[in-house]
Amino acid sequence: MITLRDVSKTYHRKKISTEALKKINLQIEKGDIFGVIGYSGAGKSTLVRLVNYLERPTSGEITVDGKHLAELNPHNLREIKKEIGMIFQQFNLLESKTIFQNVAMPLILAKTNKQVIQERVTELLAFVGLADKAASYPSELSGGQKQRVGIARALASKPKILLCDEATSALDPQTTQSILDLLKKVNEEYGITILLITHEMAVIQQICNKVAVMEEGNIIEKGSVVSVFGKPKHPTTKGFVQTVVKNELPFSIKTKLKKNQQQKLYRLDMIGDHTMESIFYYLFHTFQLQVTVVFTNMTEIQDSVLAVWYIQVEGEERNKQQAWSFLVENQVNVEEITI
Amino acid sequence: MITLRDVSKTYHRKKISTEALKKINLQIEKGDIFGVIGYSGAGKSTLVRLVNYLERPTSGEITVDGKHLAELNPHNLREIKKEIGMIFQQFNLLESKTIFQNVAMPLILAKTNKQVIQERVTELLAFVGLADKAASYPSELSGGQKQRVGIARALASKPKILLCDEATSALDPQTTQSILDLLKKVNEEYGITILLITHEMAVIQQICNKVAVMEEGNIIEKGSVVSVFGKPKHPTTKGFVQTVVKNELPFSIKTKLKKNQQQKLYRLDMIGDHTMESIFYYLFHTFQLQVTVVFTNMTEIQDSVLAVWYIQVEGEERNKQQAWSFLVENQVNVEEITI
Amino acid sequence: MFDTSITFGQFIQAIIDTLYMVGMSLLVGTIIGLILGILIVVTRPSGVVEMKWIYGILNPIINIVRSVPFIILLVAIIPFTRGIVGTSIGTTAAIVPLIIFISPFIARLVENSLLEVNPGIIEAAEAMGATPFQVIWYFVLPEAFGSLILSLTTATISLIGATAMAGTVGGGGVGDLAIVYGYQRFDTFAMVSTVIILITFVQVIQSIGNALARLIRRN
Amino acid sequence: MFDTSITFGQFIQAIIDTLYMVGMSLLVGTIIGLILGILIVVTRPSGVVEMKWIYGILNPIINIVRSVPFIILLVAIIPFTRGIVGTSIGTTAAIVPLIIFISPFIARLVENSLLEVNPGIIEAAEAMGATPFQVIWYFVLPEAFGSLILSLTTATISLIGATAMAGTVGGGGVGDLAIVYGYQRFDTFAMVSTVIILITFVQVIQSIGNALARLIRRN
Amino acid sequence: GDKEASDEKKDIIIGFGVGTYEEQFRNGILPLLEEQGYNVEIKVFSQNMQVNPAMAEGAIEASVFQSTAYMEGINDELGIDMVRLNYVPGAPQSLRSVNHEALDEVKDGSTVALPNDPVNQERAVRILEDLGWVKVAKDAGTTDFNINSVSAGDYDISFEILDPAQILASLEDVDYGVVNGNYIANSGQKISDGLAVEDTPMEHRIIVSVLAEDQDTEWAKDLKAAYESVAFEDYILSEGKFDGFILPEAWESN
Ligand SMILES: Nc1ncnc2c1ncn2[C@@H]1O[C@H](COP(=O)(O)OP(=O)(O)OP(=O)(O)O)[C@@H](O)[C@H]1O
Ligand SMILES: Nc1ncnc2c1ncn2[C@@H]1O[C@H](COP(=O)(O)OP(=O)(O)OP(=O)(O)O)[C@@H](O)[C@H]1O
Ligand SMILES: [Mg+2]
Ligand SMILES: [Mg+2]
Repeated sequence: MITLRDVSKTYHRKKISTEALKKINLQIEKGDIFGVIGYSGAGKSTLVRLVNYLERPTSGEITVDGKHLAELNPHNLREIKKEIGMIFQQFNLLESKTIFQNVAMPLILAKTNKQVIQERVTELLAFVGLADKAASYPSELSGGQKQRVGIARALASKPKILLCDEATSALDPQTTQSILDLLKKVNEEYGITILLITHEMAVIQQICNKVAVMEEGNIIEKGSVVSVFGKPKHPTTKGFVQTVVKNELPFSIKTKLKKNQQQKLYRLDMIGDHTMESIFYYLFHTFQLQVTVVFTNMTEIQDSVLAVWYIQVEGEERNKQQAWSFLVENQVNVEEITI
Repeated sequence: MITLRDVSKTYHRKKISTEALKKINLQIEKGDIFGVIGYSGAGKSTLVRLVNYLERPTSGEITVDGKHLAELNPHNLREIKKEIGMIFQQFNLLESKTIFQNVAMPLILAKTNKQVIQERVTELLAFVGLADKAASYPSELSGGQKQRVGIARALASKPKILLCDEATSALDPQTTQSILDLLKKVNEEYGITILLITHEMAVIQQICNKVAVMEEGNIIEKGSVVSVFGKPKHPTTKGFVQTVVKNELPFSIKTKLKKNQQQKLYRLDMIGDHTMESIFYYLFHTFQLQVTVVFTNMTEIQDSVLAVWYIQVEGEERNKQQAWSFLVENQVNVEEITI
Repeated sequence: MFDTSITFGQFIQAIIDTLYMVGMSLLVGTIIGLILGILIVVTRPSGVVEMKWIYGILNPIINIVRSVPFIILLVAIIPFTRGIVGTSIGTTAAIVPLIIFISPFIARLVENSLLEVNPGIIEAAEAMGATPFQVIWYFVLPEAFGSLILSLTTATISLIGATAMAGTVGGGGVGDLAIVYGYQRFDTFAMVSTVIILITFVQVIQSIGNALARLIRRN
Repeated sequence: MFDTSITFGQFIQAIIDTLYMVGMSLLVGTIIGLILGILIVVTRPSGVVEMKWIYGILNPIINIVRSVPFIILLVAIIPFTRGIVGTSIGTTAAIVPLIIFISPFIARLVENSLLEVNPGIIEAAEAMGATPFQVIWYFVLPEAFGSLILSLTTATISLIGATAMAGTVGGGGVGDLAIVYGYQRFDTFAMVSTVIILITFVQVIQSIGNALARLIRRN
Repeated sequence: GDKEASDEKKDIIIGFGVGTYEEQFRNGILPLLEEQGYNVEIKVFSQNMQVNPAMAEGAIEASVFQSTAYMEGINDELGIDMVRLNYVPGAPQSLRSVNHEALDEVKDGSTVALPNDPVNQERAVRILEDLGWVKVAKDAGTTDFNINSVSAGDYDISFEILDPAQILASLEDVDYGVVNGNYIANSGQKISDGLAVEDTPMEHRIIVSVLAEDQDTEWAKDLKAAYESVAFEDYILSEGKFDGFILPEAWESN
């Protein structure tokens, strides 16, 4: 649906030049909910702005729906843009129009019949919880309310592609959840492709099937969400993954353990159904080990669960070895940890 | 330091009136890092805007540093405002000035010596990771970079009170972390009082000592962070707490359990050091029970750890009863769960 | 004081003439000025539809017309005026030079107002696939409306000033009465009363403009 | 074509006179216009220092001065002009009415430019405890600078138009040359050449204004 | 002015309105005065209205633009005492048309363009009065002459009141128009080609005016002498554009 080939973007002003994107390659398939995450200033917004050609790439090639954007005439470019909804990081609402009119704008541009506009906008405003604000102006809304207007506006014309630049950054978790559910719903029902920029790993965890991690204008890691979350390779990615998969020992526990460092500490990682099984039963009964759970965490990602256990074990060395082999056979990763 | 007594704020336009705040009472002590959380549109921004009198309350009384704001003349009001730094939700940067000049603004207003300005601003920009953007203009920055400029600007004049309206909403977790560390540092070193508005419970978890939860213009719950996170009373608060303390069964696990509903499910809640002990050892050995851990989570909050366990238990009924009593004696809350 | 040679009928006629000249030239001038202003904003380098040659032609033309003192303009375009309204003298004939005078002026004020519109709004419009016309019509003009109204108010008042010169070609009007009677014939009553009428005009127009603009800016 | 009665010396003198009149009256007029414009923006209802009586006085005064046709203004303020510059005729004397003409005009343009500044910026200033003067000086004026420059450009060009009337009081200048020779004596060469000089002036001023504004808006 | 000082005066400022008088002066008089050591500054006012106030405040010493009648009206109006020094070659007004060949094509409803300033307007109306086309009220003034004091004579004429400089350019749009002589001169046409030429009464002839107190100063006498000199007469007669001008009677003694 969207392909970027060797796309670079450099901003110039006087002698200062900023390389916002460096030879980016990306492939987004129809129906994907593709997440892009990265530090502030990594180039995420620049990336989406290139996809609907609000900004022209310095070099490289962008294809949307099989069409090379650079080769389109203005008219065809506009036709493509009509199929792409965009939620802006800074909202970009019309201050002079009511909330209703703001959301109706894409429909008005498409010369939709008044009746249909009325229905569609009312439905969307109800969806984003702003039915009572229809007659208000943007300056009378809270930050999060403005963002929701932006979301409703982007969805108004039932686009084929939705670009979300930090679409939920100003929203509380509950509202975020309802918006993400809505996005997931339109994705499933209408097959909308979504390119979703965010700095919140939780958002990606909840609705994306694929993810790319950006750093300083490069894509440093990409793949399916389960694989990236389960086995992050790059340190930056690990950092992001940890914000939702809290699989590191908390600071307070570490301090306590440091004081009392006799016992060895093991970390057990497992994905999916294993967590359901009573593996500890085996450790106790079959291998006669006394296990102390120091810290544990389970995180649900895309219908499977990642689990991590930090344990201390007392028992015979031979039994421990047998236990570890048993665990490894059962796809549990065992690692000795030094603090 | 800051007291709000029966403060209400109603916005009027034509026939529409919006009650943004309804008889709010709040007390913020010197040195507090006071978090305010709530849904989008709950009235959080309105609340901070009242504290530095950008907006006048419809009724009620606001005291800052012992002074009734309503009774101050414009000159004294300005003097108070100089002691209050504010980070705006919409940044409000001067488009016509460079980043350096933006951050320097409060110092220029205070007629600070040029040399001092140069040093202080350079230091702050380095702190927020924007040293290389000093000569750029706001329109050349990414969303998160703008927000960091706003943060640096608010800190420039070393205020006594800092009002942060969603100060990290556009930032990635790592940058957020570094900003929060900075806030905690100024709080500890200079005793700055911080009123922090956020919709991210994680932010409150990390640096606040007190928290208030708002809903539709009311404060529905307030208290120390540990107590509110440990025992949230109001459903809304519970919702927020759950966003960081992931103590509910994930959806995918629930579905699996539903298919196979023979066994009873128990939820064990504990705070603090208990998690360090090997309570499972007792369940296995002393009470001869076979335990399957269905889901578990531990969360660090303000130097203690909250833990929750969802377990299924096989064994003799009599042993179970004994085990439960043993657990309750040890401050572990046991509850049978139906899905 | 009340020793004047102007008749009541002359007063009424002058008011009607002024309203007619201002009304017509404002109407046409606003249309032309808006179009020109929009064109130079839109076609400028980095505008919505960058077209250097249009900008390169319009920009100096506007300057050239603005450079010519009104009285010279009046004379210079006599053949043109005659071609359009059939005569070079009288109230209707005065409207032609007034339009040519006010249009580029309005164009400059419009330019300034439109350039102040938040670029983010234009981006939003472009992202929706709006045509350049739609960008202007649905996004830029509404956002600039408050400022445009004040600009038009300013232009209207300058226009009233310019109608005073309309007497040169027999256009009549209150300003001409002020010049011909008050100024040239030292008729103090005529001078004061015509100026009061002009002040009333201006005050009313400014109040309407301010009220509209305030309504739109809602502040 | 080159059959003219204007001497080269007259041309040079006229250019000097125009530069002098425009320069001086622009300088003083900009200062007064800025102050007036700032005052009516700041003191208006819901302004930074709401003071209804100042607004209530200044707003109509600006309108009244703007209502008076320039030629009437010239005569009406003769005693005032004489009080200030010692004479009511000549180039220097022409500057006084030019200032009175252009100041309220600039005030209106300034008003419009300042009202377009994002209210969030003013809020940020107030939150820093800025005094009203600081709010204007450090926040509002810099933010409105691009627009102010274009407004001043527009005003300067209107001013050049007005200097053409300066001949009325023996002010001289290029515009007056155009009227006295071109208009009154049908001296086509004088007319064309003076208008070309005026166009050059206007084009230069507009280019400078545009370049400055573009630099400031950076777009 | 201080009489003693002005006797010695060599620097003088002379004000002109728009018209040919400044040109006459620059080419015909100025050289003569400069020979005598005078340093003369020429000040041109695009609005005749402003010349006398300038004289009143002492900004100019002499003026060449007005008629005796107008000067006397202004003396009352401004409370000053100006006098006539001498007559200058003046251009009479003429009734002209491009749409009609002759005067007798006039009929009820014919339009006639008149100058908008009071002095020229009165002179123009007098031409029509002489032709019998209109009647003028007895009490019609000079400096405040008003079109309301004109009523229908043989014909019911409708007037177009225009800026004097406009009338020549607008002849196409009216039946007839009264044009000031200087505009005819400057346009290269002949005054005598007019359908009717004003027989300018003495009170409407253009004069050099000075303040009464300056009348007997040396510079005033020299100025008057220059205007009445043979050299100036020769210059005027040699220039085709002054054809049809009414010449000063003083020249008859040259
Ligand atoms: N118009 C511009 N001129 C110059 N530099 C720019 C411009 N726009 C963006 N940049 C720079 O390009 C880099 C990438 O910016 P971008 O907005 O894509 O970041 P981002 O990943 O969206 O960050 P955030 O999460 O903070 O929104 C930043 O360093 C930014 O300063
Ligand atoms: N100027 C105004 N006029 C009318 N209503 C307003 C105005 N400002 C805010 N409101 C309303 O008051 C309520 C509270 O707004 P506020 O900005 O305080 O919310 P918030 O808690 O900060 O929300 P968010 O998290 O989305 O920023 C909202 O319903 C909003 O629409
Ligand atoms: Mg961004
Ligand atoms: Mg808010």
